[in-house]
Amino acid sequence: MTVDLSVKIGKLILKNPVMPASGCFGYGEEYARFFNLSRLGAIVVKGTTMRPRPGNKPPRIAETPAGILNAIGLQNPGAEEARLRIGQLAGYGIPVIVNVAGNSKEEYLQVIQTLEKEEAASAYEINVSCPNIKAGGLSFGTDPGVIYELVSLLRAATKKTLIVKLSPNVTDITPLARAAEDAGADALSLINTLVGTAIDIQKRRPLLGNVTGGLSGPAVKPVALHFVWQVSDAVKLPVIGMGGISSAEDAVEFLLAGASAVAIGTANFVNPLVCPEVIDGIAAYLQENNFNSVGEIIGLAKKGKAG
Amino acid sequence: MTVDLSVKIGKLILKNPVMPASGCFGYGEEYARFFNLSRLGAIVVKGTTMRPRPGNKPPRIAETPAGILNAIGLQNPGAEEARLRIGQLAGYGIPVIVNVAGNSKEEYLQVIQTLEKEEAASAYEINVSCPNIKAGGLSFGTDPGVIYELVSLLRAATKKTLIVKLSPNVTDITPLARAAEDAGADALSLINTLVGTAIDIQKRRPLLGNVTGGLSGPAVKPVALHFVWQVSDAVKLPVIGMGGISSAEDAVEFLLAGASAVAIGTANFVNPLVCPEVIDGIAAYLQENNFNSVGEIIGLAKKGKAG
Amino acid sequence: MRKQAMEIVQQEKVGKDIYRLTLAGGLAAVPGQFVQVGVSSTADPLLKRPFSIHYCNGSRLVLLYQVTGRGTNLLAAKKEGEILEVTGPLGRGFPLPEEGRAVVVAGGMGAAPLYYLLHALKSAGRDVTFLYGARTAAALVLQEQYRSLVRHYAAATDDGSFGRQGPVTELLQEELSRRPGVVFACGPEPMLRGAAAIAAGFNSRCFVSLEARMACGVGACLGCVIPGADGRYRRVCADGPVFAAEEVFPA
Amino acid sequence: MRKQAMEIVQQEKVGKDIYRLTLAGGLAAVPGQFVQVGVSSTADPLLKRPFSIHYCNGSRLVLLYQVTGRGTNLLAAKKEGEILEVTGPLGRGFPLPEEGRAVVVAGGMGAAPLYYLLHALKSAGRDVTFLYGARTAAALVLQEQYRSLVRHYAAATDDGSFGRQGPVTELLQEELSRRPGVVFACGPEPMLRGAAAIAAGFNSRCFVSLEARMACGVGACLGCVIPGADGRYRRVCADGPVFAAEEVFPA
Ligand SMILES: Cc1cc2nc3c(=O)[nH]c(=O)nc-3n(C[C@H](O)[C@H](O)[C@H](O)COP(=O)(O)OP(=O)(O)OC[C@H]3O[C@@H](n4cnc5c(N)ncnc54)[C@H](O)[C@@H]3O)c2cc1C
Ligand SMILES: Cc1cc2nc3c(=O)[nH]c(=O)nc-3n(C[C@H](O)[C@H](O)[C@H](O)COP(=O)(O)OP(=O)(O)OC[C@H]3O[C@@H](n4cnc5c(N)ncnc54)[C@H](O)[C@@H]3O)c2cc1C
Ligand SMILES: Cc1cc2nc3c(=O)[nH]c(=O)nc-3n(C[C@H](O)[C@H](O)[C@H](O)COP(=O)(O)O)c2cc1C
Ligand SMILES: Cc1cc2nc3c(=O)[nH]c(=O)nc-3n(C[C@H](O)[C@H](O)[C@H](O)COP(=O)(O)O)c2cc1C
Ligand code: FES
Ligand code: FES
Repeated sequence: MTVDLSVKIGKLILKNPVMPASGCFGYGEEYARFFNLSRLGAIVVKGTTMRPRPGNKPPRIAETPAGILNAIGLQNPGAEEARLRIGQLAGYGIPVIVNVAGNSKEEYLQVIQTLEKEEAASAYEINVSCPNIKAGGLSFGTDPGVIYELVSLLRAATKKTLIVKLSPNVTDITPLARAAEDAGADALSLINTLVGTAIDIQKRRPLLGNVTGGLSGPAVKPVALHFVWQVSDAVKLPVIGMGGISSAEDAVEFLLAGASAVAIGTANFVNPLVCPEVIDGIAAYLQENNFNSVGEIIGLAKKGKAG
Repeated sequence: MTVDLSVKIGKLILKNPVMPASGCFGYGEEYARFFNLSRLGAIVVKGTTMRPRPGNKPPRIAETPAGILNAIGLQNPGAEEARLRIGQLAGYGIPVIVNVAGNSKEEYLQVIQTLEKEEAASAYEINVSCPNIKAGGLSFGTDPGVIYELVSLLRAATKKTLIVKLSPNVTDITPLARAAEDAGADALSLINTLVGTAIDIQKRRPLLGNVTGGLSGPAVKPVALHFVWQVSDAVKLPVIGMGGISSAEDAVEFLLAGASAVAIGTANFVNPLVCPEVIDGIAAYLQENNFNSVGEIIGLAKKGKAG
Repeated sequence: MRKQAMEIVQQEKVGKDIYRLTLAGGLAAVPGQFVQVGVSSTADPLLKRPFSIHYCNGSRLVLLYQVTGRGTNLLAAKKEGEILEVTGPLGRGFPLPEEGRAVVVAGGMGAAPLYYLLHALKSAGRDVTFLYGARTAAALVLQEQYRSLVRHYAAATDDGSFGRQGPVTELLQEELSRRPGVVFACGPEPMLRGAAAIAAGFNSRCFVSLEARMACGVGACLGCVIPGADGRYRRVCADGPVFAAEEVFPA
Repeated sequence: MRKQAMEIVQQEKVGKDIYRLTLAGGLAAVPGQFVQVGVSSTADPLLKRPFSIHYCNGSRLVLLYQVTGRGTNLLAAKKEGEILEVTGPLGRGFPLPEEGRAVVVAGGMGAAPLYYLLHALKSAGRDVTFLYGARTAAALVLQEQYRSLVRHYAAATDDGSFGRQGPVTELLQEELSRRPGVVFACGPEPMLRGAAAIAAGFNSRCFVSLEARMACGVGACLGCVIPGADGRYRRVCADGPVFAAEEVFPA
């Protein structure tokens, strides 16, 4: 018996629900040396802005209990160069999702316009939530009105699948999710990193050059699961869940909580084979528990009695 | 050479900056079997409501990577009974801080009125941030206007030290901190737990009876440190920092980030002697680094260059 | 009640996924009490694990445990000479009867604390029956040790691979109909409820040892509660883990 | 480049807090490359630790490491027979010179990758000088092994407890004034900058191996960057760890 792992995210059919998380997989080439990228449900590339960005000053990484803080600051080669690199991924025959960032609505729009003609770019993930850009970025993610305007603008500019990546650093995520839905997004993804910091007690200064960074990894998994549960209740759109996934068991938790697909970030750094291992593990879980398709378990934990 | 560990929080002088976090130390009696409670800078007792509360249905605890989720739901014996238990702590000669919770402003006020005559109750920590009460509790913590009104009301009712415990589950904590300051609070404490959940993939339902719980422990430390850094910049009030402290090194991180005192919650469960160990460890750190008093390192990481 | 660093003296495999762990260091405990054991020196896994005291005296502490998850897997990988952090003894144990017969009923790993109880009952000169149930013969670990401590002994397995086929509570039913006695039981909750109902039918007192997910293990966090028969919550760690059956199971 | 589970064949203490770890399994690497080593099977500590390849061949991988924190403490506690997860080989190593003399300069633990480099230079029949510096004599570990691979050898310590008193870069200054050669250096950053400046003074090429906090180790996360001499960032893990001195140190 084989199980059907495919899921639908907007206009995309993914052959399985597993993709790398943006910023954790470069433009794919590094991990292509470990496994065949065509095994992935999709590939998600680094956050892309219109012009090249150098990123934040180092140190950019600090290890924390069961997690890491990063303050990369969206270092990327800019949309033109990104387009070339994305084109090189066409051969894998899987959807390429481009994470888009910017300091203004116009910049998001320009990035999309630049990539619109690149066939290999199958979908856009609109990053309104990177905690590492000071100007604009953060407020985009926290105001439903701004999200509505931004997504409406981008919706008018593309027929490709539009995914909005939400920030977890908010009091109530549901109005933000609904604003994206109302403006025509095809899917939501969450969570981006939690804002955090760490201090070097010998040098008596922050460990990160940027002072604050974004927390990711297993430590944030319970928070991410809660947001996925909550948002998949609040909207009809499919949700791509992420935050601390390191194993097939973790991925299944997200699917049971209502995610239609999952993304894996930090765990790639620890285990470069984590994505294919999680794909195989989800299939094994479904088989052992007599499910025929991944669709059958999406949101299933909401129907069960708690406790 | 001995170092001066004392700190001032409102009208209280604590002989050292270490206290247990509310809800993690009962009314002290359990840990009194492990060490002499008079060693503590202060003791903070369980969240107290006017009437007894049974709390949430079990299971109430789930272990997560480097953290735990709890959904106790403020089980407590009510203010009258709490008053008796607090009276029994008088003999330790240290300040007793009563964590106060409620479903309405009136309930907070009643709790304080009930405890006002109990001399052993030295201060109130107003919990406007427990993520485990459905009615009211959450919204108290997220609206600056409500915090201002609540704290003003309580300020008029007591001359004892008033500490406001803020929620980390908010988009921007600074207006909330300022509202508490403007309304006459003597100090702020943070962070309470982050909202989270966990799912049993065999039973396909949430691990907690309450579905969601509050995340605490080492996992949240980077998030807590960030809030302490941010809030101690935004207000003049002393900040009691907490979230994931398990060692003297962790406590020093909070002090360097701007906390005037620290509270230890989850770590008591792992190591019942953690509070006295942290007190000794802070003293050792100050000595090794040639500081004369704990006051000298409060906020010191902000002055150093980052990175 | 204290926190100690204890050295592993012996780590023996005594069954499929079942280990007996001997630690150096004294502990003054009554049967039915438990300890919390640190399984990692890092923050993951974070919490100590609760294990019943299988046996202890002035110089050593013995645990009997089954590997069921991450923490017990890490524990089983520890070697002689390594140091574990142990907090205890914790909780309330079995009340030793002043007089009369005792019927001790184990379901699977529920046997762990009952070994120490059988020791105590034997020292007190009580007439004891031990009824040992498990899913299958292989799970009836250390049978000879248990048998050597009691006058009457019987076993049952779900699959009939050893002793009576069927639940161990059937043996209890027969035993009590033959001769009365105070019942002490530890095992899966349905078995405990069954044992309590049978004991009630014979007007026998019955004490059961329960499990719950714990954080502090000392009574401070209110994390491990279960509803009592009166609807009010009890802390398994501090009010238990041993309860009079009527306190926790509605009649 | 792959992820392998490798068994610990030997864990030897070779100095104060310094260990030599031998793992079973082949790795085809060039000198100066590194591996990422899993130090825990749980989520804390989370990241693998980067270590240079001290030596490797078709059947084993040797690391030389110093205990400086949580991860290396856990690593030092591992025993023969235990399995470690290792990713590698990673990064760009030292370019072996087509011809001519080589001067290899080590500062403290910076000696680790240079042992494998000395092997390769010896196989290639190069004339090599090894200059070994450290704070104190005790930190000059494995001196005999290093010495046996080279024609010219000299040591320096900050405290004068062995060899010349002073920074190892003084030895480099003298060596280059005696005979020219390509410089290969690994050690603390100030020493590397010093070595680069001296080499530049003699118009010698100079290659330095750098360190940075890493997450992925493969070039994907952009976490380990350092500013290059042109002000643009380089990834230490993928563009390095070995760089031509002029690429990373402004003249
Ligand atoms: C008072 C008491 C006495 C016990 N005595 C014994 C004994 O003598 N021998 C023995 O083999 N087991 C005993 N248990 C069960 C033992 O605590 C669990 O098997 C163990 O905690 C599982 O840990 P894990 O990390 O391997 O499992 P995981 O499932 O990975 O653990 C995840 C979390 O759930 C908790 N947990 C999982 N199963 C249980 C359980 N059954 N009871 C309580 N918490 C659990 C863990 O402590 C941990 O916090 C006892 C439990 C209690 C409460
Ligand atoms: C390319 C490269 C090669 C190296 N080769 C060797 C070697 O051969 N022998 C050796 O002893 N050491 C080597 N190091 C340094 C070694 O990686 C650190 O000593 C080790 O990571 C410390 O881990 P810890 O958990 O004990 O320290 P902690 O301070 O507890 O580590 C906390 C975090 O900081 C990182 N970190 C701490 N120190 C360093 C450092 N100096 N460089 C990079 N990351 C660090 C850790 O990896 C971890 O993520 C190398 C580093 C790099 C980048
Ligand atoms: C090093 C690093 C870089 C990241 N860069 C981006 C980015 O460019 N755009 C984005 O939307 N998210 C970015 N993220 C967030 C991740 O995509 C993901 O949302 C988050 O890390 C949580 O998942 P994880 O716990 O599996 O890592 C980055 C995360 C890390 C650790
Ligand atoms: C079991 C448990 C119960 C708690 N009960 C309360 C409470 O009653 N009132 C309150 O303000 N905070 C309560 N908290 C939050 C803690 O006081 C503290 O803010 C939080 O756990 C972060 O600190 P820690 O990581 O050191 O545990 C509770 C936390 C836990 C784990
Ligand atoms: S585990 Fe904390 S009260 Fe029982
Ligand atoms: S560590 Fe990830 S790019 Fe170098």
